[in-house]
Amino acid sequence: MEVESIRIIEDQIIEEFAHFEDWMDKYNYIIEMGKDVPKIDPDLKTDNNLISGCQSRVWLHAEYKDGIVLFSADSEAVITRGLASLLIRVMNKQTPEDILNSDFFFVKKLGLKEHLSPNRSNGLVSMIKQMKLYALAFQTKASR
Amino acid sequence: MEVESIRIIEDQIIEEFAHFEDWMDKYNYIIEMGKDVPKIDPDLKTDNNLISGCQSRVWLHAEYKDGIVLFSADSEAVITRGLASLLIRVMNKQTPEDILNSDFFFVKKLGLKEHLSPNRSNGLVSMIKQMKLYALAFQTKASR
Amino acid sequence: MNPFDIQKIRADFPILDREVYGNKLVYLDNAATAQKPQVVIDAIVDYYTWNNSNIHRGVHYLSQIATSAYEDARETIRAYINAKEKYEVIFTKGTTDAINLLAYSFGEKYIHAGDEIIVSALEHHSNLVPWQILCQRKQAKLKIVPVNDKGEFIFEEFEKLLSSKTKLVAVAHISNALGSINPIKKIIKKAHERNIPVMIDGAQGIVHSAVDVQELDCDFYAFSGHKLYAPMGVGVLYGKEQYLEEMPPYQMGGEMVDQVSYQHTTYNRLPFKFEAGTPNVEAVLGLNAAINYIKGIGIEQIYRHENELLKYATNKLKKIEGIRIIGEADQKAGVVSFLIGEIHPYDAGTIIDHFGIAIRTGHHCAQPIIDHFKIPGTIRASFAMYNNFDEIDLLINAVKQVKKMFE
Amino acid sequence: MNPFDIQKIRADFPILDREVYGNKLVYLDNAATAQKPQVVIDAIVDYYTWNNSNIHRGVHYLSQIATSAYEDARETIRAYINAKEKYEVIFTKGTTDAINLLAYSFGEKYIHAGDEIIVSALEHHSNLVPWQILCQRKQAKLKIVPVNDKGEFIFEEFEKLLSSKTKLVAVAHISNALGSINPIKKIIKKAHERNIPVMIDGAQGIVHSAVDVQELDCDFYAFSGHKLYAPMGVGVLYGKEQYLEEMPPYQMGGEMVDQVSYQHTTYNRLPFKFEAGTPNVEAVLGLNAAINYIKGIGIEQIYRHENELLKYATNKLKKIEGIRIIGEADQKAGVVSFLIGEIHPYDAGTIIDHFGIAIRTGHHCAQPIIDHFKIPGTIRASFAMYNNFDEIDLLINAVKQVKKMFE
Ligand SMILES: Cc1ncc(COP(=O)(O)O)c(C=O)c1O
Ligand SMILES: Cc1ncc(COP(=O)(O)O)c(C=O)c1O
Repeated sequence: MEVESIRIIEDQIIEEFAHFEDWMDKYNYIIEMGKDVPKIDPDLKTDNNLISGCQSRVWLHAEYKDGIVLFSADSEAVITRGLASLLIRVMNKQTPEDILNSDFFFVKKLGLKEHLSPNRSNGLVSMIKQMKLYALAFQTKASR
Repeated sequence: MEVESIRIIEDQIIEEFAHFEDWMDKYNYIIEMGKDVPKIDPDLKTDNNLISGCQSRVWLHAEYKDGIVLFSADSEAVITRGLASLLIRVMNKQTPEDILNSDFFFVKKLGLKEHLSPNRSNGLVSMIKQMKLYALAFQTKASR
Repeated sequence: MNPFDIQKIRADFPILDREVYGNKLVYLDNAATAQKPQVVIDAIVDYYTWNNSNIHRGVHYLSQIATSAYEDARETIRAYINAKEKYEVIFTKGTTDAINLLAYSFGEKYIHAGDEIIVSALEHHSNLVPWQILCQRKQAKLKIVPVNDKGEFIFEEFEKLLSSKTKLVAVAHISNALGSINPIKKIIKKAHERNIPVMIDGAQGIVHSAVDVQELDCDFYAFSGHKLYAPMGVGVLYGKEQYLEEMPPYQMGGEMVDQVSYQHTTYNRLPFKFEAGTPNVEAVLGLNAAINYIKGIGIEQIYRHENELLKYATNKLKKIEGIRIIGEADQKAGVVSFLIGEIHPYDAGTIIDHFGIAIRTGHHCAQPIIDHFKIPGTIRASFAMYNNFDEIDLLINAVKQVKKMFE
Repeated sequence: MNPFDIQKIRADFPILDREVYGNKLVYLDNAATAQKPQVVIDAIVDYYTWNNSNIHRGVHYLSQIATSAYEDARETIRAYINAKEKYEVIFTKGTTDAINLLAYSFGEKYIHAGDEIIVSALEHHSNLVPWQILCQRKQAKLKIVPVNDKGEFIFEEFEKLLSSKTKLVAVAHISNALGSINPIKKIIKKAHERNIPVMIDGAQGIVHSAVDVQELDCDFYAFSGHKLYAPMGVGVLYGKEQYLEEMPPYQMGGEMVDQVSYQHTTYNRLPFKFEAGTPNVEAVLGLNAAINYIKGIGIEQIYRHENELLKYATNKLKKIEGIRIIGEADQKAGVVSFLIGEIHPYDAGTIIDHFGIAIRTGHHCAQPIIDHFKIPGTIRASFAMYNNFDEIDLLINAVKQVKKMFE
């Protein structure tokens, strides 16, 4: 199966969010999405996979296989899990290069500004950063 | 010679100052007064007699003799010397009791507010305090 | 005394007219920082528009005006907390700065290897970590007074910890995480029986109660301006003269030195010994305005009002199924911490925020007490003089929405 | 670049309309603290009227707005001094606080018995006493680079003092007492040849010149907001990441910790590791506004204007018989210190004040350099962007009056 390009999935999500009339619908959807996150193997809920600086504990794991990156995640907080799920829906099974080249532009389009502040309680910015770090690590490894 | 009471000398000084038309005349007079200060014996210009917290060094000495206090002073700054001279004119040869009971009310009447702030560059407040401390010390000594 | 006129008070705080996400702001994060009445904002504007200057050693007019105003503010604070001497009031940048000053300076003078310092299990990190580090540095030991499941300081355990090794007791007046009021008067009395000095972290205490340091007989009392309706960047360390005199200075430079040469430096007298560098005159004048404002209303009246809000909120919350109040001390002020069923506080906070309601979630910089309850944090609503019952109804409504969304 | 419009600039500073003793204020005490433009006052008012909140861990809207604004201000400052990383910009309460932080934290990590620290004979007490005390504490030695009779740092003497024992060089960028500009670029280069880090006290330097910390390659640079047209209560310590990472924290509590338990506390990452307690968001936003204001005018233009004022004032003063300029360095900025014959500076200052002119007299917290010249202090006029030539004429006139009164 061909993986859809990052941009196509991003556009899908933006489209989905465009239908919501108010913030509550939006959050209900994010909460719903939380159920679909590729759950991290409990053994991988280690401090190493913990994303620091969030109010709820968030674990993000990545594996590199056949040139693509596989993400899984979990969080104590449902909203954070939902956001992780959105990110993974876009970035899962992409190449390190594509992940690194992405500006995660859909995130800005969803009207979730409150999650994009430098406020360190927010998992979203940290998760994006961590995804890029994984991608960078895999890219470096692959090129050696 | 009978010493005039503190209040009488205070009133004299207030009267003198009432004649000045502007601040410059007032200061010229203070500068003039600086020449009349009972000069402290150079041997008494010790750190002990130094009043701390002034921008110019000020020495104030006191002696207790026959029930009255004799003050002498000097300062590097002419204005401070003039102010010392005013204080001494009032407090010299008074009893410790009278000095302690005085509220130095003339000082407030001279329109020298700038010298009465808690600003520690000002010698005036510190000199008044030191005069009272001397008076207190002599009173305590005498009553023992 | 004037009647407590909540409408008038609210009108004094311009930010309360603000909207957040299309709703009128409901500000219930007062334990983190309080909003400022117009008189405090005006004091700042006036200062910079008319009287700004560096203070103390200047002989010029502005410098004298600013110095007088600054020292008058010190007197306002002295009178407000009833310190004996004006120079027992040291200006710092906040409670954290005050406690760090104390930990360093008191520590240098009085703490030696083998000594013990007692804190409670309720402390804010700012009244815990400085003592941890001091104990490490001096090879002393930190002792913790435990709390019971209501979040109350266990006095009997405190008594057991006191010994001839104890050199200081450092406890919060009121816990910022749970709202528990500690029995500080009893604590001070008990410690003083053994001549042990006591420092009170009054960051929350000064906001919700009248403080008379002579009546309490505490040896140190620290608080922040910004939680007391004053500007950020100023705090107070009150200390008894006998200790302040003996303690070495903390920061060096500027006003705190008297004579300086390369060989030898002598320090200025109190309070200047502890006020190095250009002081924050602006914030000190703002604190002066804030205290005068509070005096105009009456701290007892403020406390009574906040207490009614607290009871009202607690009762309403308890009626919601699954709500767990964290911290149910008999003596409580200003703060209600809670959890909604199994919902993570961060989830709840995110949703409540969207109703325009500012509450705080997390460990409130008091991680150990949160760990004690084995929870990931709490949702905390904290009250100020300007909050009203309608605002609590809005909070209750938002909490119910949260339940709907996550359960 | 816009032309330098002094009329427009003056109109931006409301205090300049003030009267003192019936005369229009002439404010020439800028090295002590600068006046504030309306945009800075407005930034404070806006903050407290609309956006006031405690920052960082809060999830609510106001907290996020305030956090963003605070972190944006850090970026403004990073860009202004061209630091490599944003987290190399640490907010303190002022220069004194910054240098004390450094003396403690750098001292703990890098200074040991027998080591040497070099300062100059021109230092402000805030860049002298902290190092004295550190040297006492660690049994290290403080070495002083002498100045010549023009008040210039003697580079050859500096070179002689450098040795394998030298662990830090700490010098002022510009002397507040004399105005001498130190050759910091050369100093840094020389010290780096031996891998010795250099900290610059930029309290005056940042006001009168463009500062590019990467180009200078200094390891630390400290300055205060209040001298840079910003509110009181904020300063900056810039430090290279490699040092800041290794240095232990200075103050404990609040934001600077990551995980806290009774057994063990771990620290937050940079810059938060060094920012304990509730930060002064207000003053940081004010500093942001001040820097944007300066950028709008251009620091080079400001420097050129101030330099013209300095030359004009110096020439006019020199024409008065008996005037002695203290400090005649070839490279000078912002400050002219002088004496009028044998007249005590305090006498002169008292009279000059009555003309509504704010100048400073005394040792300017730089006693050693004053002692070097064997004088009781100086009269100091210091310039800011808003001063004009008329004001200097008024000063000259007042100086002549002083001569008349005392000679
Ligand atoms: C009980 C208590 N102690 C100390 C502090 C620290 O105060 P600041 O951050 O103003 O230094 C706080 C504020 O959060 C507090 O609530
Ligand atoms: C060169 C120099 N260093 C340090 C300081 C101390 O600055 P602050 O008082 O703002 O901490 C000053 C200010 O007087 C200064 O001019």
